[in-house]
Amino acid sequence: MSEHLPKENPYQPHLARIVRILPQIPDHRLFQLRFEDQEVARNFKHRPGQFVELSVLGTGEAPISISSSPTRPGTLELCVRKVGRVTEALFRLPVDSLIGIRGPYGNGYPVEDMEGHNLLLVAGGLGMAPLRSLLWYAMDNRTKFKDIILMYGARVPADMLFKYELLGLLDQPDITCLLTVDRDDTGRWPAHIGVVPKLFDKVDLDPKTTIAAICGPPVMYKFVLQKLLERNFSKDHILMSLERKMKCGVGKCGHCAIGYKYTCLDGPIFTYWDVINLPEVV
Amino acid sequence: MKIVTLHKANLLPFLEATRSFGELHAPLRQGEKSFAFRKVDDVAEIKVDCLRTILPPKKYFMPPEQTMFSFTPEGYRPENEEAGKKYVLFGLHPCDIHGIKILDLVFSGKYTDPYYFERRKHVAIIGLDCIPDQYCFCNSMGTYFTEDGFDLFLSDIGDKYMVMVGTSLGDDMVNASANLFGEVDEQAKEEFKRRSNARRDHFKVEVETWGLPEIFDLEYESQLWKEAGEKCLSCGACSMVCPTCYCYDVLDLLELDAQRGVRKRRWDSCLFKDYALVAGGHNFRKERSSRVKNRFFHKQRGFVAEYGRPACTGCGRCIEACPADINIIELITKLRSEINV
Amino acid sequence: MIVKPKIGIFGLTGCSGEQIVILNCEDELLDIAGAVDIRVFHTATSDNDEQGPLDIAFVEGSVVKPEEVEVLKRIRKRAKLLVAIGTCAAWGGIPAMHNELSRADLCRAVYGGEGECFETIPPQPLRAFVKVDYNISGCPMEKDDFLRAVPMLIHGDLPLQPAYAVCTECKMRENECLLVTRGQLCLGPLTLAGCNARCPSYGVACCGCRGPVDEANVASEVKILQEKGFTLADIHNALRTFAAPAQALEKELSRGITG
Amino acid sequence: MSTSIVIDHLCRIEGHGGITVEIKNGKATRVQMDILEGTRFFEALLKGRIYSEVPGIVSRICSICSGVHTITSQLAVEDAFGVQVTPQTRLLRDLFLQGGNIESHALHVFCLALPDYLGYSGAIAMAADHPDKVKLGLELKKIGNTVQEVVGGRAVHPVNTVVGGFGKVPTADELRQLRNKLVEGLDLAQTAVDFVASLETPRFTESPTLYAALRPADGSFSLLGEQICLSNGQAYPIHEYRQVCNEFVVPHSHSKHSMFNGQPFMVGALARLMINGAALNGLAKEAAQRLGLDSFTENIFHNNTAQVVELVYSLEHSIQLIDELLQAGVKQEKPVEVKVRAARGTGAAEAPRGILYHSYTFDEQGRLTSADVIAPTSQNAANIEKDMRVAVERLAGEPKEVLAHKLEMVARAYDPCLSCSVHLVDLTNG
Ligand SMILES: Cc1cc2nc3c(=O)[nH]c(=O)nc-3n(C[C@H](O)[C@H](O)[C@H](O)COP(=O)(O)OP(=O)(O)OC[C@H]3O[C@@H](n4cnc5c(N)ncnc54)[C@H](O)[C@@H]3O)c2cc1C
Ligand code: SF4
Ligand code: SF4
Ligand code: SF4
Repeated sequence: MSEHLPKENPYQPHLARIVRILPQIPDHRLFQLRFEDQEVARNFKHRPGQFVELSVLGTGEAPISISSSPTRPGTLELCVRKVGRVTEALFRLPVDSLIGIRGPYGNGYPVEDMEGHNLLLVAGGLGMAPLRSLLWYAMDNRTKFKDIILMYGARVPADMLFKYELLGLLDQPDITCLLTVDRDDTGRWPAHIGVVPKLFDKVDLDPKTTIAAICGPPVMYKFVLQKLLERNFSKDHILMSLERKMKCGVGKCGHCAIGYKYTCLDGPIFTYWDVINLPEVV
Repeated sequence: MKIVTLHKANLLPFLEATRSFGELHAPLRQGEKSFAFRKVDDVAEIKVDCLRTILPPKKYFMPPEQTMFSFTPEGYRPENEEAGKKYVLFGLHPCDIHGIKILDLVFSGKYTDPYYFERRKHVAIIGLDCIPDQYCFCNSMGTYFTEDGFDLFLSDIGDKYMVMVGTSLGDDMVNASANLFGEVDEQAKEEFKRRSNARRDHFKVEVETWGLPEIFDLEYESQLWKEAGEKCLSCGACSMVCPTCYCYDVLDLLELDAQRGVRKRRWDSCLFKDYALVAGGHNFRKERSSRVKNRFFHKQRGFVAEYGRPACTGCGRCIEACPADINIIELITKLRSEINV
Repeated sequence: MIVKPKIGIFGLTGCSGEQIVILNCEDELLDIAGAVDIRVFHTATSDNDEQGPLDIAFVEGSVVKPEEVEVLKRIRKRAKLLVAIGTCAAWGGIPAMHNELSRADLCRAVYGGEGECFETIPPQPLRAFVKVDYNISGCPMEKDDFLRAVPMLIHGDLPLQPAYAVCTECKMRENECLLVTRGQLCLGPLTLAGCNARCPSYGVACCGCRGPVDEANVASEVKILQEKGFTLADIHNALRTFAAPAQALEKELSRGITG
Repeated sequence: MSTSIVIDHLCRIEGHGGITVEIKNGKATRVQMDILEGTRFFEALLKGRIYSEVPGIVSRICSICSGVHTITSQLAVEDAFGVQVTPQTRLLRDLFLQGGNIESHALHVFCLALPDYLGYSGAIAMAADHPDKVKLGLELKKIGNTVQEVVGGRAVHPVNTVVGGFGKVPTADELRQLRNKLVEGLDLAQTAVDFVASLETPRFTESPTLYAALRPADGSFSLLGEQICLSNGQAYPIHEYRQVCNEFVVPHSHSKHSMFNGQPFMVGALARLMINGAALNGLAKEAAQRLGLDSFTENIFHNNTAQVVELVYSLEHSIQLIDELLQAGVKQEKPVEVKVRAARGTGAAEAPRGILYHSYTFDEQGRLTSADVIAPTSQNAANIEKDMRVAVERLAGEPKEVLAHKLEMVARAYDPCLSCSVHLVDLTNG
């Protein structure tokens, strides 16, 4: 039977082992994965902003952004929030379990075009997952970029993803790391308090030489976009990551089509110009 | 293109002979007033004058439900039911051939769909021309004739068919029954031309497609969508019967041991409530009207931007199948007239 | 790694259809019994555990007696997951067809004066009294639905359910449309799929035995049927047969009473 | 000294019921089979319905008997409107009823009753030690269900049998495949006969019993018939069914009880054999002889044995029916058209557990104005109590648990179907 199918089956998940599970915040975990097949591991090359389709055997698939940077190969890291069938099933699995991974899919960030620019990364909540890949990519290729500014917000300190990793960047000279919480319920929060858009008051941005990559919940988009447009950012210099229902990841199943774009092929990273031309966005 | 003729009396013997190229399927009677492509046991049962089958031939390349993988705790193994099985499909009208050409576009590209093409390459296609009815608008969609996408194509020229040979497989089929075919003579040529011209006059409806993508953009908020949304039952009939609707859903099914199972895909429709529903309860197309709109928008506007042609063949199936009388011809016409006002 | 879940199969008031469907899994019954630990199944065994905790309780039938409310609440307490099986449990079913009529009158009509000794309440689906985690509807539930749901539940997932109507499956089976082509009163457009369009595949109109699909567009269907010449009374009778307490239908049906 | 036995929940029967017995000095002062199934007022729900909807609703009275309820209902409707169905429809209906009989008997004998004989709590527990027996029962049951599926479109609550005929007539191919299965089934049934012949039938309830069953005009053994025959020699046409079963309400039960001239009577497989057994032939006749049912018995435990004989009969007869259908050539007939009128109609058929009556009246638009359904279990209820009384008196010395268990066995021997008996009662032009 199966011999009739070509070797290249884009739907075929490859087995990957969960090597570590790092609980992040409630209902969010970072999964470190390693492919079982060495060759698959060697051939797996991704760009920041791309995603994979993750399968829990017997439950189904879900698209998840890659959180690790291609500059740090070895394990593939996925930061997952438990929200439904597949993610719940994933959370039931102990370390050492096998899951299925296929990909990477999507366009990812246009990192080559971003070189030579200042980078402004703005994240809210789980939006940090794809941006983390871009962050470490840029940090590991530090000379290719000018200034790097990260703005990331969470509701309270306990809700901040990758908290210790990011707190470690606070006093780094080669990045402006602005972390904020809506509310400090610990009394020991070392960084800013307030919503993400307020962080714009803390920095000077040159719209001509800066590319902004933003990822977060819809409300955040609204206010951050306002700030950027106020500062005369070109719509092509604002990159957004869109989320849509997806079944195949390879442009066939139709679910992620918005207007005349497929989120999985043409996205998930879109310029703001693309986005305003698509109907039904956010 | 190689062109020969086939006497009408020789059609059934010829079809009988094509069985050596694969299992013969053609339109047969289904129910009291309908037709369906099905396996032919007796060629005499073939409904040569069938205009529209309930389902288009897409079911041969992309069955309503299909197993993609089987899995065990050790991993996934691709499956392809019926892989390698050969079919000869007779009686496809030009719109249906265009439907297949559109699906070919979708399932190729950056990622090739192995399931679709595995089946696709094992199906021989024998096309047949037709006389349109009140639901046909293929003339407006540019799909009322086709010069490729078939192995053989038969056009009625009175007591004979003019037979276009589209592929080397088609040629093999002709050669295998060489005694049944004849040369194209002057009279045949004349008759073919006469009928081609006459066929145009049979169209009862016309949809003006000029500037349609722009009109769709301009009329994105039209009240017409709202009205259609109130009528639509989300029954999915339109998508199922559409030759170019290709959306599918994926599901994993388990055996009783809760370890082994299969991954299947199943036809889906953008008219369903959960089509754009994501975890956490956000629905990108919550209103039914936005779903009806999306279906037409994607076909007439989105697909054009992506593939350079609309994903509609004008076959009229969705109009005939819709219990709520939602009619694409009417909608487009009204959208246009709104613009004229 | 997978521990056998403890399950119970219960019946409230109904025709026992779902329990019979389970017993009709002739090829799978012994495998099911191997995959799960059946603690309660009165119709099949006299060795029943009436107290202990359960992982999954499958409950058939609608609630028509005050005692059944208590029975149901006790089942809910002992079960991690409660799965309503069959249309009676999921939607109220046939018994709930005429909940607008008084029970006392019905009782007198059927039992005469002596009938008054029986306590009955208007039949309701399980969710009227307890939290229901999942519904497998159908009158009776489809064997395949059940056999598909059980391993998913064992696996720890809630089963998958179609979110579309019978018409979708009917079209997949390429049936001639009874509503459009033959003008019959077919409830396919309103009814939750999963039966593979069983009735229309036999040329018989769908009578809605699986209950309404989410977002059923009842108003549009009623209008279509009226245009085809069916009276509102007949349309309402058809609608109320299996799932009268369902919100979407209740709304339409009450329209019938008032005017 | 007085004892009382209360069994709250009778197991391994269809539906909810209990038994209450009070014994004083070795005499039963109270014996009640309590049928506690919730009431659904079926007849009341039918009022105003168009005739074509009625069979689908009454089917829901009971799942195991859903096939026979549907057919009986259709017979009653057709009787009212004077509809004559085609010979092919008659054969297919007979075949369909045989399927139900096979399914129900196999379930009852192997999964519900046999565990009593072999000392298990149920079929699944029994399967651990006697997998072959349970599998044999399940195989037979499946064949019965396959018949119901192929002919009726669904094993429970059929969809394909409609007033006037069938939605879609099974194809000759489908019937041929079905025939092959039935032939296999007949072999299995022989094994079942051998096995049941080796079991000892308890006798503690043996007592004078009146039987009732339908009989067709041609005198053959059948699940259909025009006459209600009693073992005392009396007979009534089916539309006079009220002469045989006078239903009355009993306070302890949601089921009504039936008596014939104040006397309890029994319906079911055993009654059919006692009344029509002489008409059996072929393998079924041999089976009856082997199992000692070729002579008169008044031991209700023989109902289990009688069901095994009927398994053989139903399989054999189904094969004959298919042969007849194939010989005549299967035609895709549409259901016969119905012309409605104001009328009353009655239908009767032998359900696996005894005679089932449906009787309706319709107005001139074909809407139901009244309905009466009498299910076998309500006919048997009085007889079950009679047998329990006998049992209590004979087994007076036994420990309470043993007695309780034996009483349950008595109830189970009738293969009672409690959903059926509690559809309840007639709605007289209310
Ligand atoms: C490009 C992309 C990147 C993403 N990256 C991440 C990430 O890094 N971390 C993370 O936790 N989540 C991410 N998501 C969201 C994640 O895919 C959904 O939360 C997930 O699919 C929910 O699946 P479920 O089975 O647990 O939930 P259910 O609600 O039970 O979903 C059932 C099915 O619906 C589909 N579905 C539901 N919600 C979504 C959704 N939001 N997007 C796409 N398909 C959906 C899936 O196919 C899923 O199998 C991403 C989504 C997209 C499209
Ligand atoms: S066929 Fe008509 S009613 Fe059904 S989903 Fe399509 S547009 Fe809506
Ligand atoms: S026959 Fe009924 S279920 Fe089938 S498509 Fe038509 S309306 Fe829908
Ligand atoms: S078609 Fe309708 S009535 Fe028939 S089984 Fe399906 S849901 Fe029930």
